Amino acid sequence: MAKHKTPLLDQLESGPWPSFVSDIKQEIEHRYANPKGVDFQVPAECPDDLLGLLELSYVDGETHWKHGGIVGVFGYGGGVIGRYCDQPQKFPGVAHFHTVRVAQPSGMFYTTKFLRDLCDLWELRGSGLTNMHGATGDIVLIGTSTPQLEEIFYELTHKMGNDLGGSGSNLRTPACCLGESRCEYACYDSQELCYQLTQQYQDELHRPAFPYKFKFKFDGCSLGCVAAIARSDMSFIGTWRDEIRVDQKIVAAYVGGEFAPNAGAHSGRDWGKFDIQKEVVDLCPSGCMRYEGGKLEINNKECVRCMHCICVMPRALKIGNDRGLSILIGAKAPILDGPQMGSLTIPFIKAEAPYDNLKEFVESVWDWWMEEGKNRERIGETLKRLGFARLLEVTGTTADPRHVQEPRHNPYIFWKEEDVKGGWQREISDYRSKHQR
Amino acid sequence: MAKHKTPLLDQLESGPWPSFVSDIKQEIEHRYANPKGVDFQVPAECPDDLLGLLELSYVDGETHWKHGGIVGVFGYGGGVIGRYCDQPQKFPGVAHFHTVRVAQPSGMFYTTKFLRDLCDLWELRGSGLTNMHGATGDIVLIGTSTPQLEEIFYELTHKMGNDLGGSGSNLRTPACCLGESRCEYACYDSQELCYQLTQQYQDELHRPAFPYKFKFKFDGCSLGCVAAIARSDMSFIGTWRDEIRVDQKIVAAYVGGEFAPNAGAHSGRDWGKFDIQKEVVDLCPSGCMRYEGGKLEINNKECVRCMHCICVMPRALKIGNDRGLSILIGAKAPILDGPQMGSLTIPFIKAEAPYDNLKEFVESVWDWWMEEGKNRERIGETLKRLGFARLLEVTGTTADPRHVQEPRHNPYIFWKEEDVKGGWQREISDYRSKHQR
Amino acid sequence: MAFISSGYNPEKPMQDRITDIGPQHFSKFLPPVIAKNKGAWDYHEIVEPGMLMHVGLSGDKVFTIRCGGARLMSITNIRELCDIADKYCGGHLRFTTRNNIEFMVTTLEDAKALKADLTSRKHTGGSFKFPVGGTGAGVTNIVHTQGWVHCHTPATDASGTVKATMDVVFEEFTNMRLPAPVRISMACCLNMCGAVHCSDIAILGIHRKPPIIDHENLDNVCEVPLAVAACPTGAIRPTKIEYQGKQINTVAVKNERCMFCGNCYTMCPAMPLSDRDGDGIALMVGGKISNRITKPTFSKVIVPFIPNEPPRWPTMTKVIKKILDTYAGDAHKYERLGDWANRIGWERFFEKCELEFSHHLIDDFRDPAYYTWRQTTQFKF
Amino acid sequence: MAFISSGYNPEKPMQDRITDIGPQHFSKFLPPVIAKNKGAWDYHEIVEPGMLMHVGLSGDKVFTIRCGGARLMSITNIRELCDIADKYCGGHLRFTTRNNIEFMVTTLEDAKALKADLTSRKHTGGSFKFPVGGTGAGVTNIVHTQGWVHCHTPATDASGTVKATMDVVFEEFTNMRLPAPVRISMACCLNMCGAVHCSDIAILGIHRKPPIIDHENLDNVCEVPLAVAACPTGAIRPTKIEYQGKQINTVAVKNERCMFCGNCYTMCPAMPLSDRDGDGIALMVGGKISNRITKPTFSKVIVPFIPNEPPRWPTMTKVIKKILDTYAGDAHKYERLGDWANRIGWERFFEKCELEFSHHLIDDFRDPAYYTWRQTTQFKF
Ligand code: SRM
Ligand code: SRM
Ligand code: SRM
Ligand code: SRM
Ligand code: SF4
Ligand code: SF4
Ligand code: SF4
Ligand code: SF4
Ligand code: SF4
Ligand code: SF4
Ligand code: SF4
Ligand code: SF4
Repeated sequence: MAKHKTPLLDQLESGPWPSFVSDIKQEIEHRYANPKGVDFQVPAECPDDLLGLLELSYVDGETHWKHGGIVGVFGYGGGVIGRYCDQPQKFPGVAHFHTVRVAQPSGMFYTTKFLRDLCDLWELRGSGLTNMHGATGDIVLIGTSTPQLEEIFYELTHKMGNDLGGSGSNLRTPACCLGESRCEYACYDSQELCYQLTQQYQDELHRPAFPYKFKFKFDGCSLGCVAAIARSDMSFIGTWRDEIRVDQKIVAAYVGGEFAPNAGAHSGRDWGKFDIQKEVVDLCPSGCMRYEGGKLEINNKECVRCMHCICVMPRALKIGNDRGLSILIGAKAPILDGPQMGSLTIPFIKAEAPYDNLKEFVESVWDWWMEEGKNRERIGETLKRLGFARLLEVTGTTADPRHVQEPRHNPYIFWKEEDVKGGWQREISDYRSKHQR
Repeated sequence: MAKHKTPLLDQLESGPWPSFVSDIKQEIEHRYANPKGVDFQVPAECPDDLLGLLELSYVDGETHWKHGGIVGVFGYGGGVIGRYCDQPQKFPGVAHFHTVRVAQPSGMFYTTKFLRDLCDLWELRGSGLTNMHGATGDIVLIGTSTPQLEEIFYELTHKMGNDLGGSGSNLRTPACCLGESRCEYACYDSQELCYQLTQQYQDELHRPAFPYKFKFKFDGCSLGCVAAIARSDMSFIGTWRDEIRVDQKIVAAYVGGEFAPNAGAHSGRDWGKFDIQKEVVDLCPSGCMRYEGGKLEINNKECVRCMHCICVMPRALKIGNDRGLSILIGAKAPILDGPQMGSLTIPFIKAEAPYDNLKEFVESVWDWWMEEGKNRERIGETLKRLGFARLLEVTGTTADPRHVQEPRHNPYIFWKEEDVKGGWQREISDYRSKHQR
Repeated sequence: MAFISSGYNPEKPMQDRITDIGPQHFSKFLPPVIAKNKGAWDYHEIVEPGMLMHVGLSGDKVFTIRCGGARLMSITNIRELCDIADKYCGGHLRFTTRNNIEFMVTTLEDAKALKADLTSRKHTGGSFKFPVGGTGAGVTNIVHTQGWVHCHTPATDASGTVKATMDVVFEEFTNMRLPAPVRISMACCLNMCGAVHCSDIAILGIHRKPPIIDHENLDNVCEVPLAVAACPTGAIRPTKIEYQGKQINTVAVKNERCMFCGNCYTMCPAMPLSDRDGDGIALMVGGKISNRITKPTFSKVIVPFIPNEPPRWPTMTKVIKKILDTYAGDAHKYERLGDWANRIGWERFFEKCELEFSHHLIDDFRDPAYYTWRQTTQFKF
Repeated sequence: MAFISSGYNPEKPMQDRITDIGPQHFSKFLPPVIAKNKGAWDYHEIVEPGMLMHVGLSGDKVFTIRCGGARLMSITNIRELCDIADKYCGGHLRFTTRNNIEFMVTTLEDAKALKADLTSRKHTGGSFKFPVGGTGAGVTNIVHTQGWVHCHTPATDASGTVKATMDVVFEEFTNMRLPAPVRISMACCLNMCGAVHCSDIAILGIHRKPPIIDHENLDNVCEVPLAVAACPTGAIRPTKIEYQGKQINTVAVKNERCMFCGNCYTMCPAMPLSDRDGDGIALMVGGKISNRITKPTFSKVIVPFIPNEPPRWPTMTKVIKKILDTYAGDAHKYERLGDWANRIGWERFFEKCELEFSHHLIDDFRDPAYYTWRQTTQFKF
């Protein structure tokens, strides 16, 4: 039986959506029942006290967690977020309540074996509560004590063959969409690239050497199912540079009503008969399509690969064959300079193992940022401060109209001395010889 | 005969466009011929030396004018731009070469009497060269000497009943489109309002009391023929708030090809038969039009009064009857903070004599800017620095979604203490009573 | 409880140490049909809400049942998921990027049975354990953060606001009747751990009181220059005060300059911001991430503040519901929420959603603010 | 030459002084048909290039002949205009906001005669004195500034670049065959005295060398703190140097920080920038002012530098012609130049106009720069 009365939280047990309160309560019960007789390494009442503390926050309208403490495992600068509660007497079970970030497999497919092992580990050495998954992508194990950290790490690496994820001024745990594994839109193997770069940059991930955090995210296509463009300092987003493959017969079948448009994504409402002109051609952002005489024509040269037409008729329209990805730099949340999305830096690059071209690019970017970035300055902020052209320069990228949505509005160009005939050294006496005071 | 050889400038005499070189040459000849025997108060060779000096600039690729000097007429802080040449020995005729800004009549209609008087004045007391008109709107008389300034001012005011225009940290000479005088699109009398505010603020115009320059411009409608939105600190732009008046019969006549679309503005090329759907309905930015069954329907509630449909069919479509204007604040050229256009501050206000409502608004804006504006800070920059909401506050304007193109992207709201329940005074001891360290 | 060693020897931390191995390679976890058809999928179809069918070029089919879950999840819950996966899916399952759970089977019958099984499971409190849905043009799971469950800076709770919201919009999770997908995100402070800044609807915890300064401890727990440098508006300056007869180094905050970002607290524990009355919720809308039709865009703040009303935040959920319903009734097919608002104009958005506009919604943060003001006479009355 | 007094007495400046009278009221200058129909016009028509007809609700008609002119205009030229106005227009004429001259008559016959008369008048050098045109979907007069004719900060000449350009695009002045009006503007330095920042095509004089410092005189002719404060990039700092054995106060410029705005020179004459090789032209395109269809927008820099090539700037005019012709051939009816470029994408704009893109065209001035970069994967190869 739970120690604490939680009348406010109890109100979150009703309603259709899975109740985290009910779930924690079942963990509390399970923990007190302890059918397998586990010798819990953190207090059995840990989830119980968490609920109690949370109830107190619901009463007070304020958090009861203290400002983080620096804890971790030997040799790593991240992977653990230290946490202590500010009412340890009342809630001893959560006096220490650190989280452990466990590196997730690319695409977040699991075997039940792996998950059960993790549950066993976390039952023994933690609160039994998790986040599946954290916002960056890690498996987040919430609630353990300092002495357990090395033990957890040891078991994780030795028994499960898995590492911790990132935190601090590191490379953060990279994440990807499921891509080729179950998606016909994938333009490259987002999982494999995610994995390979994660392995390549283990040192950057575990040992803080950056001005601030740095995130990689990998979207297989421009639909952005892992939201790379919004929340990764470097976003890898799949695309192609040849032609959308069109099967006119199947287009006709869509027009004829044989297949539901957009794979049935809108089937919950009667939107009327499918109208290819209105629903596809007219919505194409580049206006590069025509439907005439029962034939869909795409002027691929003008297509901006937004994927809309493909989404509407996935059986008929397919991504191109000459595939690769775009790289965008600088996405981040608003703190401090305001929000940023990634800015297109490499419009197109091939993405094939062993990905040397990509690694070279990554490293040229980091070299620059580590050299010039200020403390706690995300690369997007460095970019704003030093100018986008600087990034192109240090990465050996040729400036291209694709780098801008539109050219600059102001004529404030920082010319360099070598650009200017005759250089900058001038004598006032020469000037005065032509221009009296 | 001209004193100076001008081989470079001479090349600008050919070609179809009126040659300023040829024109100056005719003035040089006229001046040397001096048929009326005018006792020139500035050297007869003034235009001749100007051409010579300009040729020197064409050779050198550099200006030969010195940094301005402070000259003017007694009691005024503006209206004259001092100018001296940096080769006075070679070009004595332009050793002094100040410009005089003369306030133009609203809409720049003239009688030949007025212009001839001005020419006579400027023949006697100046170079005989002008700009019709300066970029702000003034009649600009270019080239006279310091002793002539008071004389010119005296004759201008006494004989011609006209004043100087603005320069310096003043209200600058207001300007307007011709508006109601010859335009069916005018939503208010831009000339009259321009005149009335000019008269009302003579003191602000002539005696610098502002942080920096301040410009008024008056467009009779959103087509912007005096470019108010781009280059006036306060732009008055006509609009209406009821309905576009439609004469369906004439619409039909346009569709039938009886009248040229857009009043014939595109008649130089064969654009094919007029297509009301494509040329009007589909281009309406608010998508609020329909053409069906030979009838043009406008959902006026959704119309953003861009004027496109009216421009295309001026005989059939007319501006609404409930007219007034929008006020936008802050337009300026890029120096220093980058370019700005006016930001919509008063979506709609009536503009009827004696315009007290408008004057009240103007003064509330000035009071604020004079209080808070830094030296050499345009009001658009003050706005950026202190926030748009501040302007609304000081002018007693209620915040409205029309003030923004879209709401803020960042949650960095400057709450005020009175907004927040319980105020801001808090004791750390109270906090600690709930939150241990 | 007795300390059980994993084998780790604190005396010799480097002994047998395994580091830098990263995650397991994903290929170890793929269901066979997925592994086989990887990179060779032909098309997909949403058979019914929460049920996807992907067809390989090989002709193989995989049916995916997607179900929602609270991201804050117990191991008991995970073990139940494993039981289900063992029963139906040969011991495989996955999680989506929005914290849904996906089970994959190879026949429609299995898919239907699985769906029935999942929807039959309920918590004792009455909520579904594994509601099926979250596909297509509907609302899917809310991406969220820690809130009062784990973080030190939240201005509201995450799990609670999410539960309250999902309950209210639940019908849209199990139906696909919206004009386009609507992605709701939640972050409990301005750090915005999530894609709240690019979401159709975003719930954001905000503070509204400047930090309280714990003068007594400040100099011991943080470096004054770092605290000063933390403030993006320059509201903090170093100062000395007399405290219990002693001169101590501390900081002073110019309250009028504070915009409650909490960055000072991140850098200095002696400057807490949270406050029952000061804290609450801001709502943002109109962001998106996909490049489909329109470009990715930021979310915009449309309600500057709603007080915290635990446990169910009724004012907040009412506004969200109103926005969602208005959008559903008014937008074009395929039109994301922000694209709808842009098309009708934000003046109409506020009107139709019956929201009050206030000066708080006008950007005043740095130079880019200008670009959100209106530099045209195009507007609607 | 003998001094002729106007009547002004320098000993008693206030005697009989008339001040603050402003301009004359415009009603004194209106032609009768204009005065009569003011505020009651019904519609207009462009009868032929350069000839407008406005019809009043009264049924009255007024025909306007618009002709171009060099804005730098002699009184001889103005007197000729007056002669024409006296002959045809009852002594009335007007100037437009783009420095064209307009003559108004009340019959079509008079209009035709007047047009014929105007186009017959030529300067001795061969150019038209009063070319008729500038209406409708064409190029009208170029709004410009002083240049080497009068100003102290220009990086190029105004009248010359304008004449050279108008000669090259003259056909578009007298025809109405472009997709929409094209407004060309010119400003001779970054102060941009004109609407260059919002023009379809803009010619802009720019400097590219940092100021030369006239150490010897600086402290006498300007205030060091003002010079320092003038610099938007903080490139200027106060310093002391030894000059001819004396310590003098002056400034030093960090050249790498200079973006050649010239604001220092505006504030301090001892810091001239102009230089034959450093100075030249930047071209901008795609700005507009009217709210018709699309919103007003800024011009964008598309050629960062073209050397000054007086007297006819052939490289510059070639680029302008190429842009104009490409636009004319490619844009939709009613589509302004910038709207065309936005529709086809700037990558296509550069390709079609055969312009080189360089890093100079990527904004790097302050925070708003970010908003001009590309935050989408939508682009064209
Ligand atoms: C656990 C997690 C939220 C969650 O509930 O899922 C999280 C939790 C914290 N984040 Fe975060 N962030 C988490 C993903 C994110 C994301 C999303 C992402 O990575 O895709 C973002 C937005 C994207 C970005 O990076 O900009 C994010 C932006 C921040 C920021 C703002 C950084 C910025 O530059 O704007 C901070 C503040 C800071 O770094 O000082 C922050 C700081 C924090 C801290 C460490 C609090 C602090 O001030 O020190 C939080 C610890 C909470 C706790 O006690 O557990 N967190 N944080 C996420 C990591 C889990 C995981 O590893 O999977
Ligand atoms: C004469 C004129 C150009 C012309 O050839 O027509 C002109 C000429 C000068 N302008 Fe201007 N401006 C003139 C209209 C403009 C306009 C256009 C307008 O008013 O519509 C602008 C852009 C709009 C605006 O105000 O932002 C303009 C923006 C500037 C600026 C930049 C101000 C800014 O805040 O961005 C400066 C620099 C300054 O004030 O120090 C400037 C400064 C100057 C100075 C006084 C040079 C200086 O640095 O002191 C020029 C004197 C030139 C001379 O020797 O004759 N002038 N100036 C225009 C005034 C004539 C008239 O009264 O009708
Ligand atoms: C499973 C998942 C990827 C993963 O690795 O986990 C996924 C899977 C699919 N997405 Fe996604 N998307 C997933 C997150 C996202 C996200 C990320 C997010 O929301 O945080 C986005 C960006 C959202 C945004 O723009 O704000 C996203 C934007 C899309 C879109 C673009 C929708 C639009 O109208 O803009 C499509 C295209 C479509 O729906 O036809 C798409 C299409 C798809 C398809 C149809 C791809 C395919 O062929 O299999 C998949 C099924 C869609 C469905 O559920 O209706 N997916 N998708 C993610 C499921 C999340 C969930 O549990 O609900
Ligand atoms: C005479 C003048 C006003 C004045 O007070 O002097 C004027 C007069 C007219 N304008 Fe204008 N506009 C005049 C400067 C402007 C300007 C200002 C500028 O260019 O600096 C603009 C803004 C330009 C811009 O957007 O960048 C301007 C944008 C328009 C437009 C919108 C065109 C568009 O496609 O965006 C129209 C509508 C139209 O052309 O149908 C218009 C329409 C008109 C009409 C048809 C109004 C009417 O019913 O009489 C007049 C004749 C147009 C023609 O010439 O084809 N007027 N017009 C100006 C003539 C300048 C010249 O000599 O060429
Ligand atoms: S981002 Fe593209 S490739 Fe990846 S899952 Fe989404 S739709 Fe598929
Ligand atoms: S992918 Fe997008 S841009 Fe390309 S043809 Fe399809 S709808 Fe048009
Ligand atoms: S701004 Fe409008 S009212 Fe004024 S002249 Fe132009 S079209 Fe006519
Ligand atoms: S004025 Fe513009 S917005 Fe209004 S109906 Fe006409 S075209 Fe549409
Ligand atoms: S959003 Fe803020 S309060 Fe919530 S988890 Fe992230 S840092 Fe903590
Ligand atoms: S909350 Fe932000 S703005 Fe306020 S004092 Fe702290 S750092 Fe500065
Ligand atoms: S643009 Fe510059 S150089 Fe030209 S007149 Fe204006 S201030 Fe002088
Ligand atoms: S030209 Fe501009 S940027 Fe360069 S030193 Fe002078 S003020 Fe500074």
